[in-house]
Amino acid sequence: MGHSTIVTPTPQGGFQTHTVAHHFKTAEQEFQSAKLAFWLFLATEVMLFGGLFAAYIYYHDVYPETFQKGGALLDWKLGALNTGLLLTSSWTMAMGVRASQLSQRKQLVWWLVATVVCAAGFMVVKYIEYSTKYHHGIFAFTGLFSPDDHYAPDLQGLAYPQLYFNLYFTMTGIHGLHVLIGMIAIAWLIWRGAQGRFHSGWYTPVELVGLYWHVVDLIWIFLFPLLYLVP
Amino acid sequence: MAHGTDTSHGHGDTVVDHSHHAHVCSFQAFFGIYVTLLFLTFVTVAIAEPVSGLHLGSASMLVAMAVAAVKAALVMTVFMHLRWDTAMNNLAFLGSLIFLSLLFLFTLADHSTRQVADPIGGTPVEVKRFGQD
Amino acid sequence: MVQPVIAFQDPLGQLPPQASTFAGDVDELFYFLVWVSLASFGLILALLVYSSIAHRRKTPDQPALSNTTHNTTLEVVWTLIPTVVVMLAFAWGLKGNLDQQVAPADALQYRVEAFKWGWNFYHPGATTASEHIYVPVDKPVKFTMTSRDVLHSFYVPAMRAKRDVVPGVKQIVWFQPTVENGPLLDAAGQPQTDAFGNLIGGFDLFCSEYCGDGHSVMHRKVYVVSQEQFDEKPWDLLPEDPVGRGEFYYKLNCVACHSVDGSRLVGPSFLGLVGREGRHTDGNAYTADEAYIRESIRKPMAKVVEGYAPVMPEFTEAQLSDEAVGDILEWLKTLK
Amino acid sequence: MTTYVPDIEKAPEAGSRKEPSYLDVTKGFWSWAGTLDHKRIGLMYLVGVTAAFLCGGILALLIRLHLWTPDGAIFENAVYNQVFTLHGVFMVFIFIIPAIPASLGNFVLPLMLGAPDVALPRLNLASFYLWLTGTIMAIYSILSGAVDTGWTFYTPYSLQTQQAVVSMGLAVFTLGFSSIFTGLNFIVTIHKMRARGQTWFKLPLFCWAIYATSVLQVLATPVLGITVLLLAFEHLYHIGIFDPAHGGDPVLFQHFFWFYSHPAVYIMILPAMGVISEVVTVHSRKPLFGYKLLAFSSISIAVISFLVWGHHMFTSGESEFVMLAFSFLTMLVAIPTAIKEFSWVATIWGGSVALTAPMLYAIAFLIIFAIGGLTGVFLGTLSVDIHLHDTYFVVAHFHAVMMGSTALAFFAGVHHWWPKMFGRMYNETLAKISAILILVGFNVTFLPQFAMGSQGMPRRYATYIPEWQIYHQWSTVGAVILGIGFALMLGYLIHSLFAGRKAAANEWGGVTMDWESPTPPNLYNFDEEPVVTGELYDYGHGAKH
Repeated sequence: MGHSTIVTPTPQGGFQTHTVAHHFKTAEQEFQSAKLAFWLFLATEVMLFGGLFAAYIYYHDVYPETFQKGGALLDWKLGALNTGLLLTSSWTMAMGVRASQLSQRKQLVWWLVATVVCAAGFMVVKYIEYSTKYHHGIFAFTGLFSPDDHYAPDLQGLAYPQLYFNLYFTMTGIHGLHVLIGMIAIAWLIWRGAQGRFHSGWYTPVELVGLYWHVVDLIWIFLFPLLYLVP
Repeated sequence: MAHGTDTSHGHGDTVVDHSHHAHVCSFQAFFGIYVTLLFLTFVTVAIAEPVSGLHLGSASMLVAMAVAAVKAALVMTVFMHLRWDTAMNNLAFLGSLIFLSLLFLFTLADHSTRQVADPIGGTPVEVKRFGQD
Repeated sequence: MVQPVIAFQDPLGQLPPQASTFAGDVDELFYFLVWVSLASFGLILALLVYSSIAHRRKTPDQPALSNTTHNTTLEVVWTLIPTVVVMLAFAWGLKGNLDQQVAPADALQYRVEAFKWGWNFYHPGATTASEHIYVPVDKPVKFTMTSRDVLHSFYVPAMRAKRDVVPGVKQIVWFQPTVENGPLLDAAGQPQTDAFGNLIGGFDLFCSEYCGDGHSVMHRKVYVVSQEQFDEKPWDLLPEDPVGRGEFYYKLNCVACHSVDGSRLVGPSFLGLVGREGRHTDGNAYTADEAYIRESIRKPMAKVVEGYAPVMPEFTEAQLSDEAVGDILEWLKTLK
Repeated sequence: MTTYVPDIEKAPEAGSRKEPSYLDVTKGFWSWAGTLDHKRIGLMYLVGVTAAFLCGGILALLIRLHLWTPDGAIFENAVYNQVFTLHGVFMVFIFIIPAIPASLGNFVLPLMLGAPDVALPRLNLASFYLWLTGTIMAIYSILSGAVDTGWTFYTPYSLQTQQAVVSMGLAVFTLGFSSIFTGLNFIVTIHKMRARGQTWFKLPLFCWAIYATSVLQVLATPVLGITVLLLAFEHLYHIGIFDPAHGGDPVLFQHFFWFYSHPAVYIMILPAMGVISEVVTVHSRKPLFGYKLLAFSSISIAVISFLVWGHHMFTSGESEFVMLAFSFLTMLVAIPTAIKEFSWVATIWGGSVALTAPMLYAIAFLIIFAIGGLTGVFLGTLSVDIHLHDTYFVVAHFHAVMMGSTALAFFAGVHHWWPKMFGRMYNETLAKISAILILVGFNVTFLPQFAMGSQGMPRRYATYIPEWQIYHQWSTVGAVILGIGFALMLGYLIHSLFAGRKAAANEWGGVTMDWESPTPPNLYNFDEEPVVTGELYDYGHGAKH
């Protein structure tokens, strides 16, 4: 069973054909299987970040003052800039998927390049924020405040100020790791897309990476008000 | 069992058809959603206490989360095509949110309903302050 | 001795003695569940054994006797009966638990501090800790518990009382003892021990939340005594002489990890400790003089004896005063 | 589906196969190490989890021997703590969670669906290698200082201990993702790879059980992942989320941990229930009683299992209100569980009951599962649980459910599908002896533990008071009997691979699609693409559901 393969018709010149895996009968079955699997994977991502969000909300409840003052020390303008960057990248990604559905090779590549540029911008802003924290003596994870700490007066008398910053670094750090992984995946899409690998007959990787990228965006949509605008 | 150019129907749930009719959104639709998202981000920032000085109190968290939920819903339904996707794919993703809400519900319910312990002959100590004796 | 009121007779003798007001209710519910379980287990076992013998396959091509694939009545019945039973257990258990949770306002207040690996029990009005707990019979007693390090759990089986001791928060457990069970003292007023070296009399108190190497030796006693005996403050046993006091502090704080007979426990034995020479894990030699022993109590992680794990907790001034450490030193000198 | 009249005396004729079996189609190390075939991956898992079971079992025997005397016969306390921790980690994370889904599930599920493979064969292999990596990391943790926290890693003890908590945490993280990918793969397979005509209510119950399990694996395991990750961060950098010394709440750790680890209990037991359903129907030659109720009870157990984790924390200081809710919801799980037990007994009743080795294992399962289920009600009952919590009663209860039920169901399944896997049969007499030894050994081991527990013997004790010695000694005797039973099983199973008689094409006369494939199956399973037309579990009577 399944030794034969099905070749999708190339929509127009300059595209590569796709061979359906041996155990599937149709390209549609293959596409839908991959997509359902990926949705389930995204569900696990939601649960994984959900644990962090639960911890955040829990301690926000326990130490409201710490979280308010801690949040005030972040630069909400940079956070808003990053939100804008990620939303833009989400839009360009959606347009990229659209281009692959319509077999528009050049448009696909350009939309994806725009996405990576926005993502890189996001990482640069993140770097600026992290290094500012570092120079102000708030280091990731050590929970230490350096003696000449600029922030120390603001945090005096607060219960466990390092808890807020450790949660901030953990959440944005794991999110940033996802952004990096997404950038690598999109770079791969650009490389293969330029070769004409994706077209209306087969664009599964574009679709899946697109979904992943939107989830990265979704998580940030919640992280931004929680961390930067802590009410 | 070679099936060659088999076009047999009836594989599990799959809509068996060679050319799948994926939904393709228009440029206008995507752009409209994008602009709406940016606008909602502006709303989130504008009503936040550190920026506007508005005092919404305990409601501010709820409002911020509600706006974020609307943004998330827009991304999911349109950018992620869930609006046009199969019921199972919708369930797979939304199901995770339901189960996640259980984690939130019970841990927060535990926290907010815990008894306050009173130490011997002293003022009541809030259980909430861990390690602060 | 006051004859206790036994609310519920333990028919199989499978539970510890009933020594608190809510023990009877817990036991009655326990046995309700035992009987229900035995009945349903017996039914399942009988059906299984009967059908696998009576309906066994005798020829290879024998078809099944029956072809029934469902029976709505039967299925409804075996859904409803367990539902009723478990709901009953839930409601009964909840009612019993409310008693266990809510201490009466007039309860005697004790303070408990758990640590790796021991307990400090502070009786009402006492300033020093004691090794065992003394409670008056028929009076509610309430324990406010804290932990110095990790999770522990305060468990007195005879009282059906258990509560985790969580570092950082105060936990409450209470009970009202109904049965007198004081220490059995010999002529010299010392507690008697049985052939295994265990104290006679009193109810067992265990740590039931895993806390490391000494978890199983956090075993203490709850002595239930009459009001007259209680008024004599039997817990206030701090001896007059420094050596006696030293031994008292040892039993309170060190006994879980340090033997006095030369045997190896979690830490080195105290037998012949004063003046002992040896090596630390970093290879440096040491001589156990007075200053060294004081340092080992205050900052145990600074120097760890070769062959032992670095697990000893610090004892601060508040937990063990300088005078107490002096008493321990005096007592150590007697161990040769 | 054709009605099969089994004739186990008649072996399939030589040369009747159209294609070589999956075992013969390619040879050599790399044909296994790099295989994408679900059956070979299933067998690799089978070997792996059995080895893990062996390690965990030897540790269990050491624990029991140590407890022969009140002062502990073998180890220092510190070593004892490491031994029981490793026993727990091996048995829970490395053996029992992947045991049935990843080995039997991998082998049988696509066959039952009439599919040539699982939907995502590469992910399947990746999942196996993640499991292997996680196992190697766990072994590395043992060699680099071992762990003495118990398999639950409760904070703050796990943060203060000097030992290899970080590498063990990362091992658990990796094993978790192996489990997630297996579950994800099976959900997709059941949705997208079913044979023509196989509607949801023509799915064998094993598939339903695996489906319910997979939902739990996908949704619950990520929370464990983030929990152990945070634990590792906490251990390395003191971020304070679970450490009261830095403002954290140890009870929050317990919430997170049990949010996964209670559903994990059902990740273990649900597939076992699926195996028992199949074994019971085939060896009673009778359709399963109450098929739909059984299928729905699997799903409802899966859903409710997310709502009960707090019953592990009744003494931890969680609020009375939450305890009430968790106790109530815990009671609800008992109902579908009881339905299952009764349905299996009703299936056997009036059947044509063959007391074969798999059936004996299944009957042993039914007996011990009844014990495990009934004692679970004690622990869900609030006031009684306060007394029994963290005692040997709990130890005995979960061993009845995990070891006496899940492991026995796993072995029932292994015996049931062994002829399909290898085309050979083991010595049935020895197999029956070993089933009886295990049933007896289990009860001798754990009934005294129920007794001890109700008397108040706390768990995880390296030493104990002498009153309980006689119970501990009985328990140790039982453990030795169990050990003999398992050693015997290992012996005759390995022997059968080389010298067992050739199995019949349909050794037990099963009527689900897994028995329609050649024995052993082809590389892509079937000679002809199966099409489902008849009723499920139709043993020739025209079964109706």
